Amino acid sequence: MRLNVRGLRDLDWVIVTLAVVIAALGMIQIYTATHETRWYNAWWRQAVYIGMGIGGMLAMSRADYHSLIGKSMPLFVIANVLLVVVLVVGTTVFGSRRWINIAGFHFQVSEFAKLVIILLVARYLTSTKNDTLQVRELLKIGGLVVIPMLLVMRQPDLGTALTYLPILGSGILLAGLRNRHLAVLAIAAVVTPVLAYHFALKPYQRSRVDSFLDPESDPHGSGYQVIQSKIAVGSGRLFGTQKGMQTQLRFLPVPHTDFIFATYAEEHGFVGVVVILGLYFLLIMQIVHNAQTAPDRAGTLVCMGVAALLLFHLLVNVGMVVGHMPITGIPLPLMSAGGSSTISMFLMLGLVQNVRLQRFVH
Amino acid sequence: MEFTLSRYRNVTVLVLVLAAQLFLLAYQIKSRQDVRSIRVWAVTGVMPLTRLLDFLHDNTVGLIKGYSGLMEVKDKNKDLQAEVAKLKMENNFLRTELATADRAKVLALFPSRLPSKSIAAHVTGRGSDSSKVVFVDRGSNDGVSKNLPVVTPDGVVGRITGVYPDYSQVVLITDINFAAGVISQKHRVHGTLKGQGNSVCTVDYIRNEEKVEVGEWLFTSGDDRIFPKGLPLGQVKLARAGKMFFQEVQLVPSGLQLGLEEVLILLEGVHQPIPDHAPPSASAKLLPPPPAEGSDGPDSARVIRGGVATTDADQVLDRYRRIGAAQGHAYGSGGGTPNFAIDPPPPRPPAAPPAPETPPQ
Amino acid sequence: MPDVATLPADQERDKEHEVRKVLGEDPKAAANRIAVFRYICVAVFLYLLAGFWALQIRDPDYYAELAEKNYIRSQPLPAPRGRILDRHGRIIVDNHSSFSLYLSRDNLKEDHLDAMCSALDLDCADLQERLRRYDRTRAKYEAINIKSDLTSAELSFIEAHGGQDNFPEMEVIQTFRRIYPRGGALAHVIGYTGEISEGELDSADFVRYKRGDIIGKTGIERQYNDVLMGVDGQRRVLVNNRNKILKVIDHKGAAAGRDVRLTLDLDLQAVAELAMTDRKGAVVALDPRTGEILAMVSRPTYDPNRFVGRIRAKDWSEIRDNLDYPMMNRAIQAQFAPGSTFKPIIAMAALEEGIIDDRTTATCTGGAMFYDRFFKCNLRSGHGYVGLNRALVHSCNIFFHNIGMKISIDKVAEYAELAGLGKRTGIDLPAESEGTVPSRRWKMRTQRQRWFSGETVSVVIGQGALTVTPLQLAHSIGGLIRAGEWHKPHLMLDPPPSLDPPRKANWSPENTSKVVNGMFGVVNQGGTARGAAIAGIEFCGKTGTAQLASNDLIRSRKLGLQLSDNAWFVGFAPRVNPEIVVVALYEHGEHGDRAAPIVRDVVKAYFDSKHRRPQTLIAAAGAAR
Amino acid sequence: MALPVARRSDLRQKLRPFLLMLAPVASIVLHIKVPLFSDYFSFLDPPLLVTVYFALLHRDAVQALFIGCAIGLAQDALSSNPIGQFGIVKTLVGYIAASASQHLNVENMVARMGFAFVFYLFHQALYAALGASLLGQQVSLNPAEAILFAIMNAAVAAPLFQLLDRL
Repeated sequence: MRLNVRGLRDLDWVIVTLAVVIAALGMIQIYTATHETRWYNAWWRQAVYIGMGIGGMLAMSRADYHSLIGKSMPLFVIANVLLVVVLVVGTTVFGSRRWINIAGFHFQVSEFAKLVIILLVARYLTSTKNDTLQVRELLKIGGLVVIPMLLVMRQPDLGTALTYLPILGSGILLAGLRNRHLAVLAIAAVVTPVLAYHFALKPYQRSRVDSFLDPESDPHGSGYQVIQSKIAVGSGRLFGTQKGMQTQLRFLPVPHTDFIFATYAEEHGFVGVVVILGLYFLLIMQIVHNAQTAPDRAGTLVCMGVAALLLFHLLVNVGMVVGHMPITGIPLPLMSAGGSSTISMFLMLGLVQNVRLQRFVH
Repeated sequence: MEFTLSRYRNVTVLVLVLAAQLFLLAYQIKSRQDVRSIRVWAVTGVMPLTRLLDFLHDNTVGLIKGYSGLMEVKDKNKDLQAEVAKLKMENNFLRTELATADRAKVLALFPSRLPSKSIAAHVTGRGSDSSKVVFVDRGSNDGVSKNLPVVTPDGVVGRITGVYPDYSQVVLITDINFAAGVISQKHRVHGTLKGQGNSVCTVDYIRNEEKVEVGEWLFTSGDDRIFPKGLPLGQVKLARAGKMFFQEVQLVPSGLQLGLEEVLILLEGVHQPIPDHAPPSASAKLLPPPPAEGSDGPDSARVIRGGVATTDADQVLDRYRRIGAAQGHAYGSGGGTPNFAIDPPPPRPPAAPPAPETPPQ
Repeated sequence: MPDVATLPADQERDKEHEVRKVLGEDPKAAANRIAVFRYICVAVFLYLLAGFWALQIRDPDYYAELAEKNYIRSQPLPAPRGRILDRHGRIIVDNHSSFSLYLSRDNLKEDHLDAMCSALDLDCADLQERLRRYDRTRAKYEAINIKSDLTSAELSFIEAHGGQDNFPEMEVIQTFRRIYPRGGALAHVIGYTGEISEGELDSADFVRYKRGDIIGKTGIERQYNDVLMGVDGQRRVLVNNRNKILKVIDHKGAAAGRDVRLTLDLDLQAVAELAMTDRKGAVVALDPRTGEILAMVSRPTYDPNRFVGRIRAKDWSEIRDNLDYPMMNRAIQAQFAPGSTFKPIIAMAALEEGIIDDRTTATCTGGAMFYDRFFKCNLRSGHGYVGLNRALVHSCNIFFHNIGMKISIDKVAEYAELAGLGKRTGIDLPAESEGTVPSRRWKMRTQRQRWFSGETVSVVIGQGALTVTPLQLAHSIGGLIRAGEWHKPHLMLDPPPSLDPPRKANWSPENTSKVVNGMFGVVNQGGTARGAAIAGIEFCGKTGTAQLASNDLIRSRKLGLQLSDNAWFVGFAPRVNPEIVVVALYEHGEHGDRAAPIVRDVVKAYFDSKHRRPQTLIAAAGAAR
Repeated sequence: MALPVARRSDLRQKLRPFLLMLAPVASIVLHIKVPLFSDYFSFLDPPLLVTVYFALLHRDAVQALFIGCAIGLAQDALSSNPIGQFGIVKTLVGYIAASASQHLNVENMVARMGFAFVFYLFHQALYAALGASLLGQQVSLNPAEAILFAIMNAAVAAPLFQLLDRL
């Protein structure tokens, strides 16, 4: 090991602090949101996950990301095999197979696959020759990322599958792209959703999109969650409400996972929202800062991948809470209850720490 | 240790300052509370400086005229101007009364209606946004309170909406938040004037069957309990039948036509003295209701008020009543056979007021 | 996670070298691309914050209201009820616009109430009590009506003080108010409107309506409520916390109710109204050829204008406790013995059954014994030697008592019921009475007694258990004079009602003309109503004087006017192919000839206005449209 | 990521407290007073011009945004709207103008007029957008009028900036 005690001191404590504060706020929110419901012990389990996550982060910071990138291809193969396994023997919850049960823990492979994809993208895009990506390289990396996406979509879990895209996107952004290719991609970005809507989406996914486009059209069906979420947020007003806790939460299905931010916004109001979004913003900015000061291009790619992933999660989850985004069922990193997403997020932050610590190696 | 915040000091400060102001805005909207302290500072800080500009303006004008340097004369002049303004107003008031009612009655009424107390004020500045708001140099120290009428001899200017120690904010008659009760000069038609945000005001709630003429003067009616009765508002510019029962009436406010410089704030209402008991709301003032319509003279008896509208049935009934009266026929009793085929004599005015045409729907 | 140390170090270093080299080529390009990401990041966060601003700051009320499990503030756009017109299109009932003040409670400041109350002449304690009550029962965002029918002065006050700096909780809503004819004219036919009651909400007639709707309570207003009532519109608006409308979410215009044209003729109606002034009773005029009601008056009356809006408790108790029952529509609800006006029907029955013919006579000496009881005739000196015609003209009871000796009560009942008595005529008005036609079955059912033949002798002169409503009488005589062809009486002209074909009895025209001629004589040949003759018009009729109690009883108990006889008159014109039948009931009018001038005036008005019609029609049509 | 700032050897970098205090107040006084003498001048927006002037002169974004903020809040206080609308807009104007001035030559008369022109439009648009989005105000923008007023303000800006330079 090249890293020693010095490493601890050189950790990016801003990231650690921000992540822990956000996670702690999330845990408190889980407690109040599930208080006196059947998920009443979720906060305690979340505390355990956070502890495990922090441990994982420290462990990850000690590895060398270069060696991880070097092993990214075998890891990628393993991840895809596991995703296939999930489809075969996974636990079904809410009509989708996402988890495999290992020693009593529900393990969501698709969450950890993000980590692998970050490494894979970093690996492929560091080895490009030119300042801009060639079509062949683009197709190659794109094709690779599409494999786990399709597997995850089969579960079906469109939201998580989509989170792989920003990783790829940030990589492509960093690697550079010709205008011509950019235009093609832009057209694809517009056309694909339309085609997907008509041919690839399952009816429940289609109705989610429908309800996103017009939530009031079906207030008791798919639009229900959007409306209830908006009501919860709106009744938070400037400083939040305590009364709402009793009245509104029961209208929100699973208030402690995907809609944790709605309950937070209700309870803490606009002020609380600004505070926590500020924390996330600083976290992302700090990760980007690490990307900029990374010792090499691979480090930059890893950090940017994490930042892009985090940003995408925020955009989709928080956007969903205020009705700006369709309900895709992706969690809010660090806040939503859930072992896999919490731990994998901390592991990714560990990767960022790793990149940072590599600066001091030479 | 490097940190994003310290590296991007400028952006951070910008974001903080913007966020602080957003919160300020949010607080005001949410709690419907005004941040009065900021306004008080700004008004008391800025408004005195406008005097400086006035001073410069007056002095330059004074130099051209051969500035005498006698401050007393100037003060005296100012007092006299206020007096002239007041007299002009009274004159105006009297003229309108004379135009409609008989002389003796007006003379008897006049003393009790005379504006008992007013205070001259100088317009020091207008609002900094596009709304129709001005500031005047009299405030709570001079006895000004919210909702007091602001007038010039030519007409109503506006109403006090914000009071600071030495200055007040006046919402002008043309502002969209302004409304006042009006009465027409010729037919004593009541309505409600509303500002439109531009140079004309509209008058609402005048029924299609009521008579308003273009060019006619409108006055405050006192119904709004803010403006005393009888202040000129302006001349009717347009009056035409509207779709749903009510006319479209537009008015050019007379109080603003000559530009704003000196105004009068009416500290006490004119149609009655201030009541002994304290006003119900600490900041707002409510005038007592204006005297009953009956005192307006014979004209008012002919005005048909809402609520006594009639239908054809009443007219037919009335027609047969007149036929009966004309032929000396008692309905349902014996005697000669009546002839209903002839038209009855027209009604005599005092006995039966003419029923209005039922408004078409 | 795989262990890092397992990788050979040199391989690792090669890779490291490679990647560093690539990045080193153009650090500036990478920096610029990272900057792009930063901007994206800022944009995303601003986008999210904007979402929260919109929900939590800009229009939180919207969501607070939704949070109370309710909707956005909705402003009712009341639909005007249809007008009610007479047959020539003249307006009987109209609307005029009125304004109501609503108080929105979610931004109400308690200390504003005093000032508002004093300015608007409201009872402040009462208002506060109402607010407290509403706070318990209604959602907070729901505005409550605190004053209706605002005067011009009140509107001025509200508008002038409605700004943000005064009392922004005040809200003015335009509504429509019914205008009914003054002085209670037509009140019973037209009825009045009011807020739907709990009982009505449960009834089948009003399933379409909801709490707070204004519905017709009686008369035409109730009968044709579905036609008259429009569909209220609604404007749902998003208002900010300053009560300012931010956005109109949807705007559904009100659909005005349909106008209703009645068969009533205001000319006749006016004359009938005037003729009944200061009298108790009813007048019904109808066209026997169609069953169209031309006039319908009931007295005493009430002013429906007092029911518009909220009726004062004092007014209501005054009307309710009045022993003269001003709310009762006597034309269809008063059930009295018809007296001699029943005689034409008996005459018709006797003729058709062959009990009497032209040769049948009786000798009237002012009274006679029937079934051990002395019956007086109306003329104490007696009518002498009378046939059918003279019996009708002078209303001789003895002649008819003789018929009563020969005819069975069930025959009487058969003819009376054929003529439309003893059952509802089916007029399009609510709460019509049935009247009574006695028969053996009827007596057994109601009194568990068998019929005494002596009672028939009373029934044939329209006394005894027999009761009719004025409308029934007009209907039955109207059919009789058309040789037994009864059209269902109705008030609706347009929209055209669906009418059953007339009921027919196929009586012989000869018999009919005998009765009609008798009735012609009543007016024109020195009969009981000779004062009511109209020059140039063949006006026919029959008087009736109905006892409310036995004359002996009156004399012995010295009862006052309240038991004095009811005066009836049923008249029609012209003699051949009659166009109009009028019945007047003049309660306590003492004698039938007191009711005759009422009918005379109405009939005269009918013919006078018929000749005037061409001009008035044009004028009326011009005024109505 | 801050780019290296090419500081010019300009003598006007130094702050003059007296001007800094006086000019904003004077601008506001002019803004609320001059239209009273004649409505013709109501298009003038001296507070905005002064904000832009200070931003261009000092090139320090933080300072400029605070000046803009102060002027804006004062304007808000004298309006009938909630406080903060002008403040936010002027803060942004100050910041952006100062940031832009670091890259451009701001001594040039034409450039200054250009700045005044652009920022007037920016100010109007942002003010309307803020009013519409945050306060739910009804906005009626007349582009032709706005451009005309922007030109007139730019025309006034040139001599005004010269005057302020000399003070």
